[in-house]
Amino acid sequence: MKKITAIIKPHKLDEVRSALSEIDVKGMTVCEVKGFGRQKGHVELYRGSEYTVDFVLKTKLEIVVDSDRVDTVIDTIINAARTNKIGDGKIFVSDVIQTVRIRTGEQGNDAI
Amino acid sequence: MKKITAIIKPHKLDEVRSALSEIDVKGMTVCEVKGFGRQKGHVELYRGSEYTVDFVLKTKLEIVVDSDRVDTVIDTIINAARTNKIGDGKIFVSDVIQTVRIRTGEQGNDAI
Amino acid sequence: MKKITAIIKPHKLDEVRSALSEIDVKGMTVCEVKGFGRQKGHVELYRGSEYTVDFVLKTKLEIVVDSDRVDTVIDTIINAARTNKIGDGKIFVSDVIQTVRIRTGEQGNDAI
Amino acid sequence: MRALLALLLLLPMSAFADTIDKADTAWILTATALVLFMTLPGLSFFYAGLVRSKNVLSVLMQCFAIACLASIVWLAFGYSLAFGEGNAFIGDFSKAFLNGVGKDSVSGTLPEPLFFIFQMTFAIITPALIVGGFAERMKFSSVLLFTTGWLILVYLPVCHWVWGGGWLAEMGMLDFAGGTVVHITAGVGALVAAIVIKNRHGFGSANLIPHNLTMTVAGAGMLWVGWFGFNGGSAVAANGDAAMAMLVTHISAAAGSLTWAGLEWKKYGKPSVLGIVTGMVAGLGTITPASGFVGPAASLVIGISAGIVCFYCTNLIKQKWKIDDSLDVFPVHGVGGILGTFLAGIFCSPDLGIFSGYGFGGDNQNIAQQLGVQSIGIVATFAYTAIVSYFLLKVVGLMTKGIRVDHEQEIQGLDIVSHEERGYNL
Amino acid sequence: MRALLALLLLLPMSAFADTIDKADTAWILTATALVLFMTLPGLSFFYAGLVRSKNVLSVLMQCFAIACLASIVWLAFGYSLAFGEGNAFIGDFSKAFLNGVGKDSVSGTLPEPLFFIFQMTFAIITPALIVGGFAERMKFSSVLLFTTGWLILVYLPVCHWVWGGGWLAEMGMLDFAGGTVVHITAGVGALVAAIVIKNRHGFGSANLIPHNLTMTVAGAGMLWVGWFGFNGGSAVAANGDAAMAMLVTHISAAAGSLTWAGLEWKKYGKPSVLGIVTGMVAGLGTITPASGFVGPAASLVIGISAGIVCFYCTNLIKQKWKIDDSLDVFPVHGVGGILGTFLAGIFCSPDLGIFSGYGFGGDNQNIAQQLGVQSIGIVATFAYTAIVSYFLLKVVGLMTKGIRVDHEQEIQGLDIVSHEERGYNL
Amino acid sequence: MRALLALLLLLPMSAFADTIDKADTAWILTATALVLFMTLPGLSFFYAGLVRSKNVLSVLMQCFAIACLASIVWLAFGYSLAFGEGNAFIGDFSKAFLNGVGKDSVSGTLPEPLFFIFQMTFAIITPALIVGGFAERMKFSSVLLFTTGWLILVYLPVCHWVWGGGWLAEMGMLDFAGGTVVHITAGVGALVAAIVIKNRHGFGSANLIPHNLTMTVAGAGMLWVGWFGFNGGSAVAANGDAAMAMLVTHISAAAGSLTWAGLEWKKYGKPSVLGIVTGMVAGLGTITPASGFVGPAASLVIGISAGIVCFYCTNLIKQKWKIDDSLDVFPVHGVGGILGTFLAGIFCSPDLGIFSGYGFGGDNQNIAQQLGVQSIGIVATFAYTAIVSYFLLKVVGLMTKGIRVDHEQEIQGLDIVSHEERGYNL
Ligand SMILES: Nc1ncnc2c1ncn2[C@@H]1O[C@H](COP(=O)(O)OP(=O)(O)O)[C@@H](O)[C@H]1O
Ligand SMILES: Nc1ncnc2c1ncn2[C@@H]1O[C@H](COP(=O)(O)OP(=O)(O)O)[C@@H](O)[C@H]1O
Ligand SMILES: Nc1ncnc2c1ncn2[C@@H]1O[C@H](COP(=O)(O)OP(=O)(O)O)[C@@H](O)[C@H]1O
Repeated sequence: MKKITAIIKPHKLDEVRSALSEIDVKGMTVCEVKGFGRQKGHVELYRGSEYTVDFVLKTKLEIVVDSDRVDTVIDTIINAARTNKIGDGKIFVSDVIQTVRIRTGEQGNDAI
Repeated sequence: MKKITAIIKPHKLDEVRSALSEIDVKGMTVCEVKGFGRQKGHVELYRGSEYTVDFVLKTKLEIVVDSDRVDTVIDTIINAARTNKIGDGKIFVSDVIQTVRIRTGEQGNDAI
Repeated sequence: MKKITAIIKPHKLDEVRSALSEIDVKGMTVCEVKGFGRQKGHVELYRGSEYTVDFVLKTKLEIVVDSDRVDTVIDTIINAARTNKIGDGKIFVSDVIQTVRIRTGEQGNDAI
Repeated sequence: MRALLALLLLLPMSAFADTIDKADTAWILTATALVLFMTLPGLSFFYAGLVRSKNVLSVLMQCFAIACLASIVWLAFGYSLAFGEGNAFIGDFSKAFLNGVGKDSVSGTLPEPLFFIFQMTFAIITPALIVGGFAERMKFSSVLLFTTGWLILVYLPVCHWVWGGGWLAEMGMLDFAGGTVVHITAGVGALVAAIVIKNRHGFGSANLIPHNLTMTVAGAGMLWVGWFGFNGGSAVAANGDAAMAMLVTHISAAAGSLTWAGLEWKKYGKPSVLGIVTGMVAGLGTITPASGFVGPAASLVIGISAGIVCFYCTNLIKQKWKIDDSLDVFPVHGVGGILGTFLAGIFCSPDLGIFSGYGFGGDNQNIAQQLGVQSIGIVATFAYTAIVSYFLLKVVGLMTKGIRVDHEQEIQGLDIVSHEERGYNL
Repeated sequence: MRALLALLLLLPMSAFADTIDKADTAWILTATALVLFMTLPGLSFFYAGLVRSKNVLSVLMQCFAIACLASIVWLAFGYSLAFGEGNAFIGDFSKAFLNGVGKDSVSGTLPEPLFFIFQMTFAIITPALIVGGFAERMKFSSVLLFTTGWLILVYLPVCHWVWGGGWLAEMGMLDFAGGTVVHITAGVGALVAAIVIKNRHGFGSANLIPHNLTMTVAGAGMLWVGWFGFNGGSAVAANGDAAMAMLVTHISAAAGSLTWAGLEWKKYGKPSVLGIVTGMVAGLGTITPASGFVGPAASLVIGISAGIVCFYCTNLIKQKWKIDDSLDVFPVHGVGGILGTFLAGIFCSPDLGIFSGYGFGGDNQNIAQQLGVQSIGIVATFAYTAIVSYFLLKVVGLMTKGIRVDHEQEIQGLDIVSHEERGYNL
Repeated sequence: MRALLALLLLLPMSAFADTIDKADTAWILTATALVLFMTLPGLSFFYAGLVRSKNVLSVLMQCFAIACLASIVWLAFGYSLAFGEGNAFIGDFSKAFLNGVGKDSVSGTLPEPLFFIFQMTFAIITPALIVGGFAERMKFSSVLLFTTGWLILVYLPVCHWVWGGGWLAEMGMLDFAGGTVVHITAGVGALVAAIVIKNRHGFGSANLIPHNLTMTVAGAGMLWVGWFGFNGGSAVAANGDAAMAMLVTHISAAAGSLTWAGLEWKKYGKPSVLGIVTGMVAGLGTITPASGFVGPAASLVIGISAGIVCFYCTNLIKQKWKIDDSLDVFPVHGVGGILGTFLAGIFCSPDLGIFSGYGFGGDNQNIAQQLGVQSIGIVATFAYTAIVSYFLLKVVGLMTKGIRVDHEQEIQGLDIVSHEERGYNL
């Protein structure tokens, strides 16, 4: 099994989720994060004092899938999340050794 | 060392944390997340307009432990977090190559 | 490629980010988390009722870097985040199999 | 001796004949504060809670800036055009910059400066109400130009028609506290603006849900309390008229709230807090034109009708017609204003038993005549407002190169795009 | 000549003999707005900040819906049962639906519609106060049935006993603005409800901490300001009585606040903002029955006593007795009301030097007699409220198949479960 | 006969000669509620939104506790020292604990207890304003000692000088509602406190940005509404003076708001909501001393000047001088108070055509003389406040072992450190 972590623009979440549902991805976990990268933050002004907000709001998706499906999932995310503007985000893939479903105790691919 | 990631129901956090303390787990990191899975979200109605909230509030625990203890920790989490209802969540296990304690610079199992 | 996960004290974020920028780390993702560890939470009192807040606010950084740079990055984080008080946090390192830039489809080290 | 007695009996009267009544003054000073409170923070909070958090400040900013602009316009010439002599359609510039009006000027039983600011608070809230129609997508410069122009071209004339001795006043039209002058104009203005600017990106698909309903409920409470000054103050006296206006206002609000919540409960299975406060606004808007003319039993009927009619209209416009009058200004205020102006023509009748009111307007003798006048007022105001608002939006569009922010900006949110600030950094 | 002069001297009086005093009217119009403001948004915000965020809307909704229902009941027959002639225990239906009451009806020096709505705001806040006892776990339908029934079966009679010319009034019981009528009834009602519905899941173990203290502080400020209308308005006149009532109200609030915060500082090492505002409510609730009868120095004593007594009672009930009167309605309002009703019987005495007040009630001649009457009032109200509340809760339980949501629903939170909405989507 | 008639004509006057005017009473009862509302929750919310979320409760707590303490001090001897006979510099203890003042005591046309609480609300808000200077870093015990001492040593004397018949009053200094007494004293107090306590950790480098601007806007709206009571109430009557004071107050607020937002738009490219509400406070603070003396056209000029001058002063102090007067109390209130006190000396002149006001103070005959007096008042108040505040801070520092929390605590935030509570648990 592999974990696919995708950092995307927040307003793309709904599209990505639908796209993944269509290719039958059954589960994912989402977290609001702040990103730092090529896309620059902005300067806010409060009563004339400048404050640089370095971070940009992003959404992080974590999806654990069967190793076979990694490429399909990545492609799907890219298609749904791409706007061709800087800050579209990244996808990281890493290994998952074991998965357990708490409710049933099922393990491995059955638990995803 | 292994990282155990558990997605649980938010109101189970206190029980899980106590249970883990009892088996002498010394540290963990917790994050509020939104989950998508078999447990369905709900429909909210604002002035007659329906909005589907696909995501369910979940809590994510990350616990890095010595590889020996993985099974004990998983069992403990399952016991404390299970309600036997859909949405009880998942546990994922992955490898951790290195751990460092910032304060002291200690490394490996000593740093956990 | 490796993923460096650092749990630090929230008010150290700006210093760590600057320090990393100086050693030319181009990107990172930040998340607000609650930590449980040797640093104890505190007791809050509301109308005489005691409530123990076990968790301490922490900030989690995730940085994916070329494997060569792991040590430099770790050292930099330690230097910037250390206050020598309990609760300074931890650094975990794990493997990343693949990285993709959503905007361009670039892969591997080019995508970081 | 008889003469002396007569003289003496007149004393207390004559002594105050061309001077002010201090008790009326005390109440209207208060009512003025209450009506300002309806806009700041009342309405602005009611609205701001309903948008997404990336636009929360833009709504607060728009309401605030409109309040300021309207005040200056009111001083410069607004008051004079609305309440100055003039003709049947518009006042004149005789009182521009309060020319000739001092501390000792009297208007009715009030110091004229007080009448000026009391009326000013109405000129503030009316354009602010429109913000709900185009929320989350209009350029700030366009907002300022449109609402200021609208105040001048729509509000001032209609106010003159109805309250400034204009042609509707002469026909004996009844609009106690602004069902037509305030709510129909604002509702229609918002509807036209929503149609011209088009729907928000994601309307009908994405979750455009309120970001902070507690804020909306806070605003609702402030609106209810402030409305006591709005309707009760419109009696322009501290007496039984004011008290009865407040009473019927309150009953209509309560009835509208419960009706809306009840309909939700029946139709969707659960009553909601957004529903109950929307019913409240419907009840309040609908009783407004009638508040000085009807009795308690009638106010119960008016409140319930408000709940039902506005409830179904909200569904009609959003779900059926797919018009993104984003915060439902037209179905609540516009429809409420129309309904209330109409019902005022019925329940003002002194011949309805327990539902009786306090008499017809002008020379009208019966419900039919009064309803005729009310209908003319409604239709004329609706048509005039719609046409002027439409052309004004087009002109403002030319002046500001389009009234709408671009797609990227809409996604980023107006707080950063228009004001370089964020609402929350919790 | 002498006769004429006499006649003339009487003129200003007689001219207003059976008519209203416009200045009193101006003030009570305002006071009515202030007391409504105490409930919406005041109290509802004070309470809503104290629950967990998953229940924030449910508290706001309950307060709002109760306000609406109470208003309709008040119109239908509530006012008539409380203030109609009737007998020593309850009024009658002579003024149901304000039958026979018009703009020109007079009550004291006020238009009767004004007296009606002023008193209505008290009938609104009293059942709303009880929400704090059963917060976070009662079914919405049960809430509506219980509070409406309670208003009718508890509030209306007790109000009649004390203010409507009932048996306690005849004994000369002193309750200026509702220590007994409002605070004891609400406090006892909440306590009984808390016992009947049982503790919240997790009470004593989980962290049931306030989700937004800024909201609570906002509500507290609104309550303080609104209380000026509550107590100051209860003078039913714009004069020195009203001013002095406001003054002692304010001093007691300040003293209660500082006392509570001081006790916390001593006992726990730190004063808290929740503590200081709770002390404020204690100080305000306690001075309420006494506010028109005591002087400034006495109000300082009353405020300090309120801080101390309510502070220890809160601990007693929550920590010792383990009763989950969730927002501490009984220890703050109930105990404050009892204490204040009692102290009013002492500090009304004109013979206490600098601590003197403005005289005994009815035919009472000394502190002992007055305290006797006050105690009868307290005990009778306590017992009556407790018994009726208990049976009412049982009946409502039968009607709604249990008054409590099930375990799963309690965990999910009432906002989604009862209203399908969430408070915050930041 | 003639004599009789004369006598009778005097009747209404003489009948009320040493009694109260109930209409004035009605209005000042209201105004008192409005001014309290300015502090709680108004100002406390305005300020609390501007700090970081870890300090939100500390600001609310400080404002609240100061309000309580000031009330008790006012009762104990504050009122007496400010308004008691005494000498040119300070009153006396003749009315300590309201000795000899009862319900029937009269002050002007008001019950004296009313004058007492109306003035008390000013004694509450003034020290609360200073909180903005040392926000986010002062120990709570130091805050209490400093502000209480400051109230006694600074506010009471200056209040006596200007309003209590002291030396500035005798010179005919004009300060209608507290430009000098309230705003200069508070502004200078805050500036000195900011300098003594030194800048917040991270000032100039870290992002010390407002954590909740919606809260600040709520507070701003409440301040605007409450200011109607502040300035309108300072007429101490329900008449044209009060109305005109409210009118000019409103216009200045609107003009200040638009000016500030306009300057931001020009200078930084975007107008901000924090900017517009800051301009509002500047406009309100600046018109305050002038509000009873100037006309509408002048108020427009005053509001615009306020926007410009305070805007540039804010930049000067924060960016250039690097003084962390954290919530900009001095540049907004202090500078506004100075500017307004000065401009009052010009625009009170009855000889300025459309910009005319209502006459000079005392024996002053022309603008030059009046400006002389105003300048003396400004300079004396500035110097006196600065010196006393400085030494007071030093003494308090000794008493509380330093007025500042330590570095670790500052990072953790005052909510936990001083009050063991958190604002939000969403
Ligand atoms: N090396 C990295 N490690 C972790 N997260 C990263 C890294 N680089 C970028 N990110 C995340 O990806 C987001 C987008 O990256 P950015 O460089 O702004 O744009 P793009 O992906 O289009 O080049 C960042 O905001 C950050 O959250
Ligand atoms: N493939 C997955 N990858 C990541 N997270 C998942 C995955 N599947 C489920 N989850 C997380 O687990 C939670 C519970 O899963 P769900 O399918 O609803 O119930 P159950 O675990 O009882 O079958 C989800 O809300 C989601 O946060
Ligand atoms: N085993 C662990 N797994 C995951 N996170 C941990 C673990 N141990 C500690 N942490 C995180 O590191 C933070 C700091 O750890 P703590 O034990 O308090 O101090 P220190 O790192 O100085 O020994 C904790 O608050 C928690 O977020």
